[in-house]
Amino acid sequence: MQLEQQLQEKLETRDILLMTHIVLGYPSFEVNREVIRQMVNEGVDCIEMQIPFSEPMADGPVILKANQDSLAAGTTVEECFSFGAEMVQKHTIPFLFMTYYNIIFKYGEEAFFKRAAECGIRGFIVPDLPPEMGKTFLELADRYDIAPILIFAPTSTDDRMKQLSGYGRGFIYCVARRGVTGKKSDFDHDFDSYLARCRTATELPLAVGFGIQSKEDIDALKGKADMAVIGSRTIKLVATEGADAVGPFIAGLR
Amino acid sequence: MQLEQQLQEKLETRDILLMTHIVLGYPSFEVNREVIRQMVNEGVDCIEMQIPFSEPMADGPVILKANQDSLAAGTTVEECFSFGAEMVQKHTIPFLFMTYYNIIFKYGEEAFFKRAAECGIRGFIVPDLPPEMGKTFLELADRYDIAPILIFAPTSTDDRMKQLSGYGRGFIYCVARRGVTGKKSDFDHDFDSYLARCRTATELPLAVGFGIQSKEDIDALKGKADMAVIGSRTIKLVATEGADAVGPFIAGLR
Amino acid sequence: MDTNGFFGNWGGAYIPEVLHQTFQELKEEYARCRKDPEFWQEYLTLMSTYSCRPTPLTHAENLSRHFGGADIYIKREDLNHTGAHKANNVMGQGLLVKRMGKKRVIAETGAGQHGMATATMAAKFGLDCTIYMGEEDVLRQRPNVFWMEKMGATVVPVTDGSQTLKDAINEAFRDWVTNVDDTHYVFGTACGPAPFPEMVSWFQSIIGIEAAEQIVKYHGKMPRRVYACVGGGSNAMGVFKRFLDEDDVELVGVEAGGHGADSGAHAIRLSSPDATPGVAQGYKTMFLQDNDGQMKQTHSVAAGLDYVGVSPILSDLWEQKKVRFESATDDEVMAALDLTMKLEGIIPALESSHAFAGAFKEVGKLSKEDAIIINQSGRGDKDIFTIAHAFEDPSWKKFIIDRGKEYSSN
Amino acid sequence: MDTNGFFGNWGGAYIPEVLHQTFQELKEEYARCRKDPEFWQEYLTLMSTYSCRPTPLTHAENLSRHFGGADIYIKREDLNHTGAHKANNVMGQGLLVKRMGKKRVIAETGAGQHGMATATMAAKFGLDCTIYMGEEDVLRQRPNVFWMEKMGATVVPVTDGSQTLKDAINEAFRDWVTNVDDTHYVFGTACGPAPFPEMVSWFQSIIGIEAAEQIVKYHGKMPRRVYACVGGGSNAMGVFKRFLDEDDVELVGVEAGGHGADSGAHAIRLSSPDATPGVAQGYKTMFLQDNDGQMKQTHSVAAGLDYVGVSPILSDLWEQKKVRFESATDDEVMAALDLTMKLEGIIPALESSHAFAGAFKEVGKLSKEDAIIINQSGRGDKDIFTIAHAFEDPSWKKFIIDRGKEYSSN
Ligand SMILES: Cc1ncc(COP(=O)(O)O)c(C=O)c1O
Ligand SMILES: Cc1ncc(COP(=O)(O)O)c(C=O)c1O
Repeated sequence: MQLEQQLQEKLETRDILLMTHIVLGYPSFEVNREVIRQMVNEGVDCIEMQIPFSEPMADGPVILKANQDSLAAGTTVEECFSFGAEMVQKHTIPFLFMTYYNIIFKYGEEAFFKRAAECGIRGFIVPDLPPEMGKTFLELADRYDIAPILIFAPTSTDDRMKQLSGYGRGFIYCVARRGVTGKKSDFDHDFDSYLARCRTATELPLAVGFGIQSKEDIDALKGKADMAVIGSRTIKLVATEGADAVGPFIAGLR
Repeated sequence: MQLEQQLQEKLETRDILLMTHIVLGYPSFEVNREVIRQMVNEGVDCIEMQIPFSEPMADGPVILKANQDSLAAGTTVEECFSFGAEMVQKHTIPFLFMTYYNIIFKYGEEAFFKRAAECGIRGFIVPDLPPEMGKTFLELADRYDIAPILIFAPTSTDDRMKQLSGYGRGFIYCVARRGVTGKKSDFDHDFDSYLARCRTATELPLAVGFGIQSKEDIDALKGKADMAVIGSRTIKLVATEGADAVGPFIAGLR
Repeated sequence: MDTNGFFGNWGGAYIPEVLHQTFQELKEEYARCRKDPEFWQEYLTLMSTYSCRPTPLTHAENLSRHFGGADIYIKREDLNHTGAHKANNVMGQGLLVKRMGKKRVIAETGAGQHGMATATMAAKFGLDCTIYMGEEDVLRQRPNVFWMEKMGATVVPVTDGSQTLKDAINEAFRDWVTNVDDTHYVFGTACGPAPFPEMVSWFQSIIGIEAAEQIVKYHGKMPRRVYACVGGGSNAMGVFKRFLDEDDVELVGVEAGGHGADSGAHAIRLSSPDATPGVAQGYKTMFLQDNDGQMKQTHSVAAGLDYVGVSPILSDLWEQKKVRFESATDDEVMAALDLTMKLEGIIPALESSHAFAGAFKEVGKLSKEDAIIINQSGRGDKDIFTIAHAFEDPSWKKFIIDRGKEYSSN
Repeated sequence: MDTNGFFGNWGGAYIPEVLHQTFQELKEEYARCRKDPEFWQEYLTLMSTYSCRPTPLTHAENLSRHFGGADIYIKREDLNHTGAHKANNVMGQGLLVKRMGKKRVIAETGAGQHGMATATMAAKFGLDCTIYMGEEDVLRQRPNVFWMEKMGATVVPVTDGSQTLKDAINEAFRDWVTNVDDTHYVFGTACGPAPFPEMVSWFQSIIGIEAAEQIVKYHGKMPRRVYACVGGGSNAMGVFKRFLDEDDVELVGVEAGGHGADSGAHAIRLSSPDATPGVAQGYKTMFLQDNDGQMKQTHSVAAGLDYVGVSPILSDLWEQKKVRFESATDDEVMAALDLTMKLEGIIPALESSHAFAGAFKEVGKLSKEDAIIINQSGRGDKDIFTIAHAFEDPSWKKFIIDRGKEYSSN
């Protein structure tokens, strides 16, 4: 089943979906495993697993550090694939890979898609790959049936959103604000009109990410977006309070 | 009696004269007094007393330091005059002032000559005052009957020496070599031909200074020059061994 | 550059969506400027009244005699205001910023020269300014940091990753995506997403345009070779561009050999097999990376060459064999610097000294009838802490120790 | 200059007899050069290929707006090779030395800029080189000392007297009288025995010649005023000379006010009653001396202005009221420097900052129709230790302390 369809089905029973973000190998695959277990248990609908990169240009301090620590601990792309395959086996929700384009490019684009498809990965989020740079990437996504998740930003014009939507599959990742991951966003009037613009531009489900930290934030998105993305918040939580804090935190979000 | 005449008379009984150099107020006028007493006792023929100046451009380290220390101890031009007058009173040999032109200029040229004449000073050595710069100086020297001692250097051409000689009175100060006071000179073949050039250029007695340190040096000058000038050597002696070392040292020179 | 910003297989613009619109505007403004002869005229006027353009081409007679080969000419970018070729690019982008109406500029810097130049431009144009600089480079180039701050810029030491140029670039991008509306990122070299590689090269091309005219005037004909150091590649592109279509001129880029090509501690992207194609910092080029695509640590005594990537335009010219690439080790560079100071009274920056070292290895073999140009991208004053350190100058050390004690005690 | 080297009541050549002959030769060679148009042409070629002449005249739009009076133009001697106007004089004397066939040069230096320039010239012309520098200035200008040594010069710290410029001059003279046959003393400013004041001013006059042409080009007419700092007076003479006969141009020399005109700790020779006529260091001028004619201690934050005497030509122009003299205190100078960095992205040397400070006090009162020229004699990079110290920059201090500890521990 395609990612979009899967999410749409879930949306029939839930007013908003939850996607969470983990950085593979940080603090360890062991902990990743436990964190994912708790997330799935508490009803997370989708998980993006970041393959760490040495130059995470679009990430803020928390995820940047997670990338660096994971690499310093020796995380390889191969390990990320194995772990991804294991998670797909173990859990029924869709898993995505988030990473920077060089990881894919260096592996070999087609080889990367092939391997990810074998692992059962349902989508890719690549923040530094605009569609203009991703001709072969988008073809391969189609061929291997892995959803290329495109990104809308508050700076995207209506035309640009339409254009992006044309390339996207699965859902659109709406960046809540200018900036990098991790900082709180204001879900104010400007934000609402931005989301309205997003909605007009695409038929795909809308995921909203960057700075979502609490039940209130998520409640504020209901009716306007289809999925809330929790990124840095849980990564920080694991770092400060351990994996066991994740379950209760997720439970409290809905 | 004029300085030249006085020296010529002495030369009738001595094969070479001795002139010594002291820096006024260094290490103190007290010590100057004692040093001069010993010098006169041991038969020095002429003494140049340097009025210290803050910028003794033509002096080497020993005399430079003596100038600075004397000034640091508070020596004034007025004290130098009083001391000069006292020495002239006390001793029969001729006393000269050696200083840089600014001391004279700042005091007022004519006032300076007048005061020096009152003190009984017989000549001035001013190393930074070439005759071209000393028109009024030379006139005043004539008027106050104070000998302007001009200087020959190894770099002076024959013509230049003749020209200088025309302005000089008392004697000519032949700088033994290039350089500043204090360092040893070589009294070699080149030096001999230099002295021969000096002799040809002037009728005035020739004093040789810069780097004369021992009886041998002085012996080497006999028959070639009329007066040997001992400068830094005794100043250093006083500094290291005290005033009492001066008498024996001078005694050993002839 | 094709419409997607590629030069052959290299370049492009791999940028987050947040920046898409601002890049559109930048590309349009840049295209307008390129078409507008008045813009270039305004640029020339600025560079000849605020900086010292045309910079001289100096005939290095003593070095030429010393090596006994071709005549050595030095293009004197060190005499630019702020002491390096970086000013050419920055002042050009400054004019662009004025046209775009942005109120704030940010920049990355390695050697500090680009930061200096940007802080200077910001002061002159009345813009807010933040400079990102790897913590290691802050230490290597302390004097530049001091001056940037005195000119009103905020200097942010970057403590991520290798704490050098690439990390400063990442951090500058993070600032840019956050403050994209009022901020322009003054990219410092011919790298990064399109249109930066081409735009920076365009501003820098003034070097080669002048040099070509000057060498013909002094030497009577085109040079046999042109040497430039290659960090990101902007001074190299700047001096090479004009000569690219001259058949008998060989262009030589000299990379940072660090402790040696086999040591793993270097920044050689094109003249050794250590680098492979990759995409990072917004563009595709040859990067020093591992098999997973993670960037490696690089090393050079010259902060401005201590970088994992290289201009996509140079990767293209390398692939087309239109530019030859060589490297010089830290030691060779210090020796070349020493010789140049002693024989010519000229103090090249450590970066520029790579070009000298590269040229010195070859110039003796060329004919006396020929001439070479070495691009002196900057002056070495900024490197005093590194150079005095490298030469282990005892009186310098004593001076620093004494000053340090003085500061500690009050 | 009359045949004895006097300008009105000032100047002359009060030199030891040992130097007489060498001064004859120098005067003759100088006279030949002045008559020989090829010499000046050779000089211009050297300055435009080795240094960066003509140096720009920069319109300081932000400073002009800030003060709201006349338009401020800055003559950019800081962009000369080695960073100051000193290069003009030194390169000129270098050509003279070549003609005279001497093999060794010596020089005094205060700020270190003249020493830098001389060491540079010596490297380029293949001459031996010894630089005398007051011990206090060695400390104030440590980076310059390092570079001089690297260019092959011997730097001799002078520990006599006040350990500043005047003492370095004395020591250089001591060297000269010793090594007169093969050595030329490259006097660094428009002072000393004739023909130095005139000769140095001649070489420096290139500044004003260029500036006059440039201001007419940019501003459409002559400036209302021209400002220069005055140490020995060479940069001032350099920029003033061309304007001396222009009726409506007022020339203003700014001296070092140190802790204030009444403090006794300054170097004001002409714009306060503290100085009196005197003869020292080979020439007659206004000196800061006591009643006995002993030179006083002077003080300035700028090593290059910390001097007891002043060009005899300037004393003459002062007496004739053709140049007005003012002073600026250390504090006013630091403030002017700060403002210039922030508003224009330009870092004047501490010496030059005196000219800025002097101009800033007055420019607001002039008409907007008018323009002034400030001569920026040099760049402030060399002053980093003094400036960072004066601004009490905490991160600079920390940096120095850390480096000092590192050096102490091995
Ligand atoms: C003086 C100097 N030269 C060269 C470089 C290297 O940059 P690029 O290769 O872009 O010229 C730098 C960079 O900071 C520099 O400061
Ligand atoms: C930059 C600079 N300006 C000015 C001066 C003062 O000298 P002058 O008055 O001869 O120009 C110096 C002397 O060292 C200097 O270095």
